[in-house]
Amino acid sequence: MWQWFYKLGSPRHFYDMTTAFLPWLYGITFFLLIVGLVWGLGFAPPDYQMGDNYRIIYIHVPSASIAIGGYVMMACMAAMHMIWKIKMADIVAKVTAPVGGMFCALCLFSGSFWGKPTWGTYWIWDARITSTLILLFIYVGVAALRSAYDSESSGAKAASVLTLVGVVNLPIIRYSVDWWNTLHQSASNLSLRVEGTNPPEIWIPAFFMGFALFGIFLLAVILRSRNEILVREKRTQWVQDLLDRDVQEGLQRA
Amino acid sequence: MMFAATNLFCERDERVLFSHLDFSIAAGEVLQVQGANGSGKTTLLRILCGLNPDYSGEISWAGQDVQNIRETFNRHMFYLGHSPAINKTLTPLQNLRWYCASHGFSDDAAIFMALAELGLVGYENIPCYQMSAGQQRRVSLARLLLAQAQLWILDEPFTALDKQGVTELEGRIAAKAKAGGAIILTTHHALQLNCPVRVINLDTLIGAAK
Amino acid sequence: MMFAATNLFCERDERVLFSHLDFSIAAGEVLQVQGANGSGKTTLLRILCGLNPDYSGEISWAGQDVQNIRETFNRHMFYLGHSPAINKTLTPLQNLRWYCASHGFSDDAAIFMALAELGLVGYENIPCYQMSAGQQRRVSLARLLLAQAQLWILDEPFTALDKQGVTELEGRIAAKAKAGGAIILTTHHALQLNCPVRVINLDTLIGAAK
Amino acid sequence: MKSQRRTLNTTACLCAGLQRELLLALRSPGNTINPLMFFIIAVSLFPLGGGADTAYLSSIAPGVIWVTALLAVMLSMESLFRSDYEDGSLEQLLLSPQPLYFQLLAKVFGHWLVTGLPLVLLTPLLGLMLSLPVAGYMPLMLGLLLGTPTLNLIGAIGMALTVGLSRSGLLLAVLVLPLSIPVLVFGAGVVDAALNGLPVAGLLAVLGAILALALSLAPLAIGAALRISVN
Amino acid sequence: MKSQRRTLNTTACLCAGLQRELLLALRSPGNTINPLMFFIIAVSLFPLGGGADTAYLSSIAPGVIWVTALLAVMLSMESLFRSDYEDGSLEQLLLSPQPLYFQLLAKVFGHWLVTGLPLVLLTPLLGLMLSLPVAGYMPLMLGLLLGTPTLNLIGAIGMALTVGLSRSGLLLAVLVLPLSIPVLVFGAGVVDAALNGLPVAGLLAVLGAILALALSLAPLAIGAALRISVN
Ligand code: HEM
Ligand SMILES: Nc1ncnc2c1ncn2[C@@H]1O[C@H](COP(=O)(O)OP(=O)(O)OP(=O)(O)O)[C@@H](O)[C@H]1O
Ligand SMILES: Nc1ncnc2c1ncn2[C@@H]1O[C@H](COP(=O)(O)OP(=O)(O)OP(=O)(O)O)[C@@H](O)[C@H]1O
Ligand SMILES: [Mg+2]
Ligand SMILES: [Mg+2]
Repeated sequence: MWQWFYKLGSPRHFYDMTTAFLPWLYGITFFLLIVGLVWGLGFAPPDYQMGDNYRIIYIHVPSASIAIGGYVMMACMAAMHMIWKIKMADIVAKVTAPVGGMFCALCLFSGSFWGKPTWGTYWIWDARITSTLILLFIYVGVAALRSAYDSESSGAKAASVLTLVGVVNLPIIRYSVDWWNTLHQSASNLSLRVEGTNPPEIWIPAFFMGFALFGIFLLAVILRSRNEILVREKRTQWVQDLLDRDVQEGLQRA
Repeated sequence: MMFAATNLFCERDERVLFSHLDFSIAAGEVLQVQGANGSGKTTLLRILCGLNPDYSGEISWAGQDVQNIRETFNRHMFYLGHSPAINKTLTPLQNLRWYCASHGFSDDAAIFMALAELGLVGYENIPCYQMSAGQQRRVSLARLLLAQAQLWILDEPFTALDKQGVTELEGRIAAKAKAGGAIILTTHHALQLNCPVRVINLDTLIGAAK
Repeated sequence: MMFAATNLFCERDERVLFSHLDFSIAAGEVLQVQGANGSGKTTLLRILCGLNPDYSGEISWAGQDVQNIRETFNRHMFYLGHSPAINKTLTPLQNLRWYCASHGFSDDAAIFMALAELGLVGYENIPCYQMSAGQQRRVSLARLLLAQAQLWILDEPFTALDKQGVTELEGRIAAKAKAGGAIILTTHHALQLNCPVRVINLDTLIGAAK
Repeated sequence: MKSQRRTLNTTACLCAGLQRELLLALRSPGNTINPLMFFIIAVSLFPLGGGADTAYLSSIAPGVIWVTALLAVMLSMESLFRSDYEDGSLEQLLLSPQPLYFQLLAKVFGHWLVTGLPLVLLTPLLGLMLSLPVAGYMPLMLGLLLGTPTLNLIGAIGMALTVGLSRSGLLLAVLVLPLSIPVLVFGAGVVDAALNGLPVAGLLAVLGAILALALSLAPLAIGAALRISVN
Repeated sequence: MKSQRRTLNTTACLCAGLQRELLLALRSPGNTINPLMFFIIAVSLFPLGGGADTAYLSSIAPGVIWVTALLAVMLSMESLFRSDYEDGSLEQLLLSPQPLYFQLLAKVFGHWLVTGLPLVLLTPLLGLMLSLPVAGYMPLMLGLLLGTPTLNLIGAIGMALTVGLSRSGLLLAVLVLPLSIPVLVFGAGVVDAALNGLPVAGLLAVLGAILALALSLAPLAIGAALRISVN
């Protein structure tokens, strides 16, 4: 177990392991996505209150969870980078910032496009919505801070510090609905938590879509990490060998 | 042997500044780091004093890795960089008082004496921005007399000083070495110390590394 | 006679820096302003080039008071101060392009040649803060080669340069003088020009004034 | 490579100055985005602090947007002369043979292009967030379009006066903020007038006149202030 | 004169650091007075911009005062490490043998004393301008008293992260404002609760808890950030 973690911490082993793992991830994600989309959009019945609008939930809720979960992951990576100076952790943290930010933006967009038919407005200063916006700002801030430094290592450390400081926002998003009188959620009686009130035809495809989006998130993070590994380790022997091999294969195919 | 660096390596922007750099300096020694502009002298000195963590290799003080004994090491080390570390809106007296306090002591009499020795009598209470480049440098150098550090790390300490100032500082460095201190310094001017000076030349080192 | 100062007087904070200062400098001459730290060299040079208006006396260029011909004078004068006038986030190329444009011309080839002559080949397009103190100074000095000024006013131009840099700059100054330029400079290092140097010592002047 | 010196006319020189400002902004792309981010975030604070009631928000919208715009502009001014002063470029600017008036104008205009203009273009989004009534958008943007360059010029005077020494920093507050109040009052007034169905042309004309005044006089003041500061 | 070296304990060293902050504020009053002026002027702009109707003003008062206080604090942070970074004092601070944690705490506390505290003391005046109901004064001031030090600490983290960046400009705002929103929400909440006759002790306790958290963790983050910045 520890051995495995240790290996994952080395860029080279991470690269090798994900090479084996990637095709599976592609396959599963694709499968879930197709099933979720076809079922959710084609077969699930319209909601008695919101008609077909509710289908946005298939994007909205997973992207919200991923935006938050992605931040948690980024923060863990930042902590690992700060404490144990694990290079791989920093690589993952670096590539997570823009990906997580994208999902956060996706949540905001899907939410506000949902808000128009349900609440009658695109934007409302509701606690959860606001704190999601703040999360987006923090994602942007972390990425911007890193890129503002020229030295890779300084940027990495600075971004780690900011990521850890930004963790305080997470409980706010989670509990904001309790602290604040809020429009979000209360306007809709459709909630995943109370599965009993909704027919399984609605929430099962939601699970499929949830895992599919999570798969996409993982794919994005892993692919970008691999890219980053190659850039950072470009002068090591194994990357050179890898590139040589790719070139050879390309030549043979041509 | 009090201060040693083993197998130091540093690169900046994919250019190796130095590698396999080993040296040690003991009480009473003066070590001059030489090299052309951009050869990495400042970078080396900042690594040694702990301001730059982007290196590999080991730096030890009294046999212990400096990273583990940061505060002790800071107590025994004095660093003078390219920038004077003098707040220009404050007076020399105020600047030096803060310096002393941040090293855990207070001694106004010593501050006045140090300023006097550097030829700044009458300037104790005027804000530093009203001083010439050389005078500001002298305020910065006054800390040398206040610090009770064993190891001095000086990056181009002679900048902006007039001839007399240079001679006096050279005297101070030699005296420090004789009194059992250790000094690592860089300078582009021809040092004239009446004590032995060891030299590390980063240019030739790079040649070897490349 | 091209540039002259008559009966210059300046005091700062009730302390007279110089008074009754007269000198003139003609094509082909080098004038070194000497003095201890704080004697007023920088102040004098800034007065001469027009950055400091707190003086009395007269400064004339080609027989005319400089205050009346500011723009013409600026066109013929080059000033290098304590600070490098180099924006650290820009690259040397961008810095020098702006300098050229603000002097009414554009000439990329000359900029590349100037940078090459100062040993900065390969550094044309990296931001200046990534350079060492001496390299930044060299970017600043590259303007000397671009400016087509007759009068150079240089305040401690040798700061931060390594030995080779100092020798080269001395050569450039001597060449300028031989080519009919006029140079006023200050430095604390022992000048070695192979052309005659006139000296004004502000310390002895002050002695006289006091 | 042979040196080929090409003489530039004044316009070309000004363009070079402008180009330098834009380059400086480009060198750290955050600098163009950050004032906007600040603008957005600061505006978003008001609903958080005061309550999210739509009627309340649309009542404070014009004032809030104008105040934050002023603040964003003033904060962005901080960088206008600071680095030039510290590295000595300012001295070289003052010693350059090109007319200082136009060089300073180019500098401030370049600064406005990268900070002020995007801010104006971003305003509709913030109007949306603060539930600004539809009738308010055009007047708000026109007002900001005429007002932000003035704020830039006024801020530049303040910066020029204070860049030399922190001891004179008092001037920035005493001089700049009161000077920019007329712009703010007229700017917010334009939106209020529009929301109440009153004509806005007159108020906009006043903003334009203030801008014209600032354009013609501020560079002189900035130049004089800079000469004092570098001394 | 004979040298009499007196060893200082940690507290005395911290006092010296505090004293230096106060001295700096005294030497360059602009740094401390600008934020206050901004506070006053921005707040007094709302009657100008939105209309002087008392009911309207008192309804926006808590939010406006808190938001402008937050912005003023952030504005004041700009000067916290800037000059120390530029003249190299920051390097000396990091190399000093005294515990960095406490030195930074002293520095931020000193900064709060000269910028945050006057701001709190100034608040009643602004409450008066905005016709804040009498019941709101105490909760507003108590909230600010507990909230501004937190804002200072958060701002110091942002400043420490960006001080080494050339022309960092407003990156600070982007980093720091999102983090300070909880303080704002609770702070404005305290006043709202008081005006509605609800108990405020719980909300104040939350502000106090946030402050305690910031006091214990922020100096660590600031120190780590500064070490990155001087490199
Ligand atoms: C821009 C607007 C919106 C934003 C930023 C937003 C954000 C969020 C966030 C952060 C979550 C929490 C996910 C989690 O805790 O794991 C969430 C969940 C949810 N949102 Fe939204 N939302 C928005 C608009 C809407 C709208 C208009 C509706 C429906 C009318 C809606 C319905 C839901 C539902 C049903 C959940 C799942 C709740 C749960 O599982 O507890 N949201 N949204
Ligand atoms: N901004 C200022 N305000 C008031 N007095 C000043 C100011 N700058 C310098 N002085 C005073 O003017 C005198 C001359 O300063 P100046 O900078 O001209 O000296 P310098 O000869 O160039 O010295 P150095 O060799 O140290 O560069 C000094 O005594 C200094 O105290
Ligand atoms: N902040 C930085 N980022 C990236 N590279 C840098 C940075 N600072 C310096 N360098 C590079 O590191 C090299 C060494 O710089 P350093 O300042 O150590 O030189 P130095 O020997 O002190 O030169 P000098 O005699 O000019 O002071 C230079 O080639 C420079 O280009
Ligand atoms: Mg150096
Ligand atoms: Mg001088």
